[in-house]
Amino acid sequence: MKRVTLLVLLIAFVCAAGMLFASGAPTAEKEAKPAAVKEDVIKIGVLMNLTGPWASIDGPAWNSVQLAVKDINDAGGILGKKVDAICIDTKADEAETVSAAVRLCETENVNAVIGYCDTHWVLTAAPIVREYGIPFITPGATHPRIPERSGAWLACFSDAAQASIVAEYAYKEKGLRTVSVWIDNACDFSVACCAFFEDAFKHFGGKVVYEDYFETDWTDYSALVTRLKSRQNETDFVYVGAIPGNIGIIVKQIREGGITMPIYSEDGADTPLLAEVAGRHAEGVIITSHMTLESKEPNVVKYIKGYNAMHGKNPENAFAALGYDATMLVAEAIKKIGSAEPKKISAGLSLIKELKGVTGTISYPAGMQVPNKTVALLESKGGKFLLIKNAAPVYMPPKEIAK
Amino acid sequence: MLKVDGIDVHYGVIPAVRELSLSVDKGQVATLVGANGAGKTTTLKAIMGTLPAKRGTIRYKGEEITGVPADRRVGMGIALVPEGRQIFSRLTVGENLALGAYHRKDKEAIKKDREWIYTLFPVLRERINQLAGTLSGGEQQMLALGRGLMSHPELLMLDEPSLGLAPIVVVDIYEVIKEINRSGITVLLVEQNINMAMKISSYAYIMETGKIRTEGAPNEVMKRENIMKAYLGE
Amino acid sequence: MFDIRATFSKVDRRLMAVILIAVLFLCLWVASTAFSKYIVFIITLIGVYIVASASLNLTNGYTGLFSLGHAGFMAVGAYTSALLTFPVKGREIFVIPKLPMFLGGPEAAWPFLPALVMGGVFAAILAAVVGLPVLRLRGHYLSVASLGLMVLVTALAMNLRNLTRGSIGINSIPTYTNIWWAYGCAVVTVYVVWRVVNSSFGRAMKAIREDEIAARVQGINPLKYKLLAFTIGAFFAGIAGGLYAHISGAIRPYAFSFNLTFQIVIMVVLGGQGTISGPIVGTVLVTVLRYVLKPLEEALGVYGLVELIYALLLIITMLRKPEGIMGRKSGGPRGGRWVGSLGGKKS
Amino acid sequence: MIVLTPEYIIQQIFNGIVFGAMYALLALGMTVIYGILRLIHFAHGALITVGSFCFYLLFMVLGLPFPAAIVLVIGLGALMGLILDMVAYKKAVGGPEVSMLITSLGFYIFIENLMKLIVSPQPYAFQSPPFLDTIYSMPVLTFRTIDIFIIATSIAIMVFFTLFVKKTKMGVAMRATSESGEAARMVGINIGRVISISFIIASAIAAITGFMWGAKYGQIAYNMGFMAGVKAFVAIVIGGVGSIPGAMLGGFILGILETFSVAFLPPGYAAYRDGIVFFILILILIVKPSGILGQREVE
Repeated sequence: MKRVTLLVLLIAFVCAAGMLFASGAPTAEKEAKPAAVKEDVIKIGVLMNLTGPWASIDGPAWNSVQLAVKDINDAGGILGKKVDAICIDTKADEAETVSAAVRLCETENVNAVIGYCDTHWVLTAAPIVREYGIPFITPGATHPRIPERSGAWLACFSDAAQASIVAEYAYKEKGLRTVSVWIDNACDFSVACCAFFEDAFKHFGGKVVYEDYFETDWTDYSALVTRLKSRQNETDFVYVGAIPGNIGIIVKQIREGGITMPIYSEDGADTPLLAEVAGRHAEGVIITSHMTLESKEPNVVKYIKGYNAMHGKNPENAFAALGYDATMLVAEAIKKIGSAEPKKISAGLSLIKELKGVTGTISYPAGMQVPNKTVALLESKGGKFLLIKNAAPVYMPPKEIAK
Repeated sequence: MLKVDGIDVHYGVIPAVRELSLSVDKGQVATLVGANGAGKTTTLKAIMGTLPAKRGTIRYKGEEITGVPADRRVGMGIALVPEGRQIFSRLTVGENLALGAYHRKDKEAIKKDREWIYTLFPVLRERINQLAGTLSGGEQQMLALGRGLMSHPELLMLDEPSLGLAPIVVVDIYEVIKEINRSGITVLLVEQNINMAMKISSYAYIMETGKIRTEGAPNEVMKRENIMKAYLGE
Repeated sequence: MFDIRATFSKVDRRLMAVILIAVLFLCLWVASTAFSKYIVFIITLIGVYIVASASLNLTNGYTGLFSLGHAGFMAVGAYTSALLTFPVKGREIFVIPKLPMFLGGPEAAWPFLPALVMGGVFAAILAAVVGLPVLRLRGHYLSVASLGLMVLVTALAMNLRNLTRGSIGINSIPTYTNIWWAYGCAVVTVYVVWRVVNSSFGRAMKAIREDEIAARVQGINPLKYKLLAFTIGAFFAGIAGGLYAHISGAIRPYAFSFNLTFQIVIMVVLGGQGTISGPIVGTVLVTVLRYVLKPLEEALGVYGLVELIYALLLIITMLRKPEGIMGRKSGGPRGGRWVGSLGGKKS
Repeated sequence: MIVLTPEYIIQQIFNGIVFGAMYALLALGMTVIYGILRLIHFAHGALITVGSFCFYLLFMVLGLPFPAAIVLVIGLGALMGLILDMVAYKKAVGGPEVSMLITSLGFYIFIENLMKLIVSPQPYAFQSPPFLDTIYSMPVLTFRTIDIFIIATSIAIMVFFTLFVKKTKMGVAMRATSESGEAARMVGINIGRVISISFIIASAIAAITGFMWGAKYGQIAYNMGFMAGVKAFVAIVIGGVGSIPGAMLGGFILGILETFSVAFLPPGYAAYRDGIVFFILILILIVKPSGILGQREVE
């Protein structure tokens, strides 16, 4: 009767697990704090894919949330209350995402949720959080249609803005007329950003020669490089919709394939990996981003120092800084409205004007959940990203372009 | 030379041999006969060590070898020519023979054995570079025998060497078995072809459903068997 | 000792099954009222995965086809049902195509059940069409071909952007799947699998698994039975996909890729292939384990700990009990640990 | 629109061969293990991750000279193989094939997540020694020394390995064991040793492939081995499970197919690459149900 024994053991295991849940997990943490004290804590729930393909983006954002929480608490908390953050790793899985969102709202009693640097996951989690009237702020998901689809707030500018800036710069200031676009087909952000870029570039008068596609997990781009080389006579420059995980490899392979045309990219390319992986080949790559780590602004310097002290390394990419600002947005909203009541935080967010964040000055125009922010145009030089200029877009591609 | 005492052997989860005892004397040709599924092959595998004996002991030249792994038993002088030959069909004839002497280091003696095998089976010399899988059934049996002999055994176990072969080839193979025995190698033979086997052996065991039913000199066993058949109508 | 199985066989098995189901639903009712939404969600999710693993068991466990393409069929079911049920007023914002006339016209959105069934039917049609050439393959060759089918489905989902919105996936799918839908489907799936394997049809399938040539000699047409098993399995995979789409509310092409396929295969093999209870036990274990360990992971700040422990337990279980937790050692040399593949396997 | 100039075609063929060479090396190790254990060794992919990070540590962090680092990487890879063999597979051998497959999947998940905890999920920049990083730009072909290194090394490994299994006693024993483990034991082959040696060789090859991967692409990450493992599995099946030349051929076919499905179709189809590749693979299997060089399986 081995099978029956096993079955009994199994049922016992499941029951035990159920009890553990029912008593409210994580038990240890909760029981340590009496209920009365809990009221004095502002709890921020964080949803990130710390495991899986997005780990290299979401991890730094979570690191920065931790730093922001520490900085806020060191400064005495918000409205006299301490801030606490709990992060659930959703492992790039939809079911995990939904269950984690439910858990944050149901059993963790969070006041606000910060989550994800990629659109799909925001759109998965945010509608659930919205049902509880809890605000959802995404540090780095740049799709402009996120608010209408899920009610989430963006801490970053939208893809439409950054694509317009880079298109204008290439066409007007560099005199580039024809472009080939490399789209990461497996990455929704890249697809959207490239669509905005093409629209903006055409708006300014440029011409898209051809589109080529790759997927995030590729490592060999030689076939695409060879194709680009065979058409370099008709192409002035290439726009690559890459994320931190592959921008370095792509730039390296383009240059090693003997192609010298300018390479442009977006905020996904804002990572030290570009210079580290591509080395000398990274020289002159132009990208748009949220900030530059070379900035001498005191708050940026302080942020980098703090990050280094806490995690033993410099911020990995732009999404790290956005994680910090997203947390600061929550804090500011609570301060503005004078309450940590979840439903009121949303109202507080809409009051935010001219908040000086690490990634620039943030204000939400009336009725908008995408902030007005300047876009930083950067150039990779000597292993660093140097600021060309901060600019606001003159032309905004219609957000309907992106699916 | 070989003494098996009360072994139980399982094949997968099925018990195939129960409390089996037998012994083979030096220089003998002993035969183990029985119907399909009686457990003959399992017995040989247990002696070889490719199947473990769950109970009982196996002694070889006075030494207990029950727990010794198969590959070390080869070095002690036990060889098995398995049922269905099991030559390495994707290897050449030469490689098959060389593998027979896998554990041996004495180059000169290996060469001598190889020459001896070529005189026993001249056809193998002709086919030395051919893939073993392309040989005819009879040639494959010769190769299997040759591979077994290459390990320089003192006890050679043959599992149904006549299986699936033309009668004329069977006669040849049996001539060789006799020849091998004459050169001083003890032989334990498993056969369904009782008549052939009884002719060359000096002792016989009859197996039935995992047990020894009867044993003795071949003539007597045959006689008893005939009586039993008459009685039981088998 | 009290022998449960002996008692089982005395009582009418059908009655027993009815009682079991009644008890199950009673437990579910208690759970759905007593526990928080979070736990209810996990219980529901387990039900969805049971539909997937029980149906995979039909092909992998009972018919001996080691298919790795299950996630592909789930994708078909998920996309079909999601597109059919998507509310009309949301289609504008989410850029989801309106339904063509023969599916009800632009002003229509399907109710859940017909959409779910439609997803299953589409998956089954795909399985039948692809199965005809592919099921002639055996062993690993079939595994790779079915894996290829899954990659093809993913590639299509990624690129037919006007239909599927590509890599961004479809979000805000109405979350119809609740505990009753999930376990209703699970009970139907397990019942169908049970009926199939205990019919003459199932005996033919098992004969093919044990020895295809011998089965053919007995007049069984292996392709026919393989195709039927594959198609039924795919149908329920489509249902599982539909349930998944409507519980998570969001799908994307990569959700139905290597991870999901391997996860479901692991559930089936861990529980024990070719048994009714195996996939259920495997599914419950794997899912519960993940969620039980999560708070530990967060408390220690070691993200990835769940996977480490999970992998470790998986390895240990497979080494100790290679036939799976509920699996029975098969007789004969092939299932035996000692001889097994190192033994007389000829290839 | 595609411009089919001779240079374009030559360059694309070259791209495919370099890419395929690495798949071929991985598939080689995997097929050896499969032949002997009937085990689809998914964790093989994890060994290229381990190999590349070992080289990173030895060469870039500790600053060892290149030859020493390479030798150590090969040694560590071999050691990893031995450890895997000892802790796990010795016990798994002989179980049903699926449970061995799940075991190896379990090992993959374990190693990947352990790597993630050790090195963090961030990708690492991988600097190859300068002499492997020189670009040669010719009218017909643009390549780097690493490309030549990859082709030369993989051909050398394949030749050596073929000679090893053909000419040495251990190699012949390996082939014999892969045909029938039981018969191999009957002729006195110590199967445990054969298995260990296959693991050592296969893992050493995987480790050096990890170095090549890093040197060619310049970036390594904790999860780089998964797709490589899956692709190696696909390659050995296409070539014919258990066949050593088949695995190498399968690897090259896969690499070339991946390149060609991008190169010789209009740009928009690049997004379908994996779909196209697998579609062609299914077609190959339908025409040759036992892989290109595989024997028909007899049940």
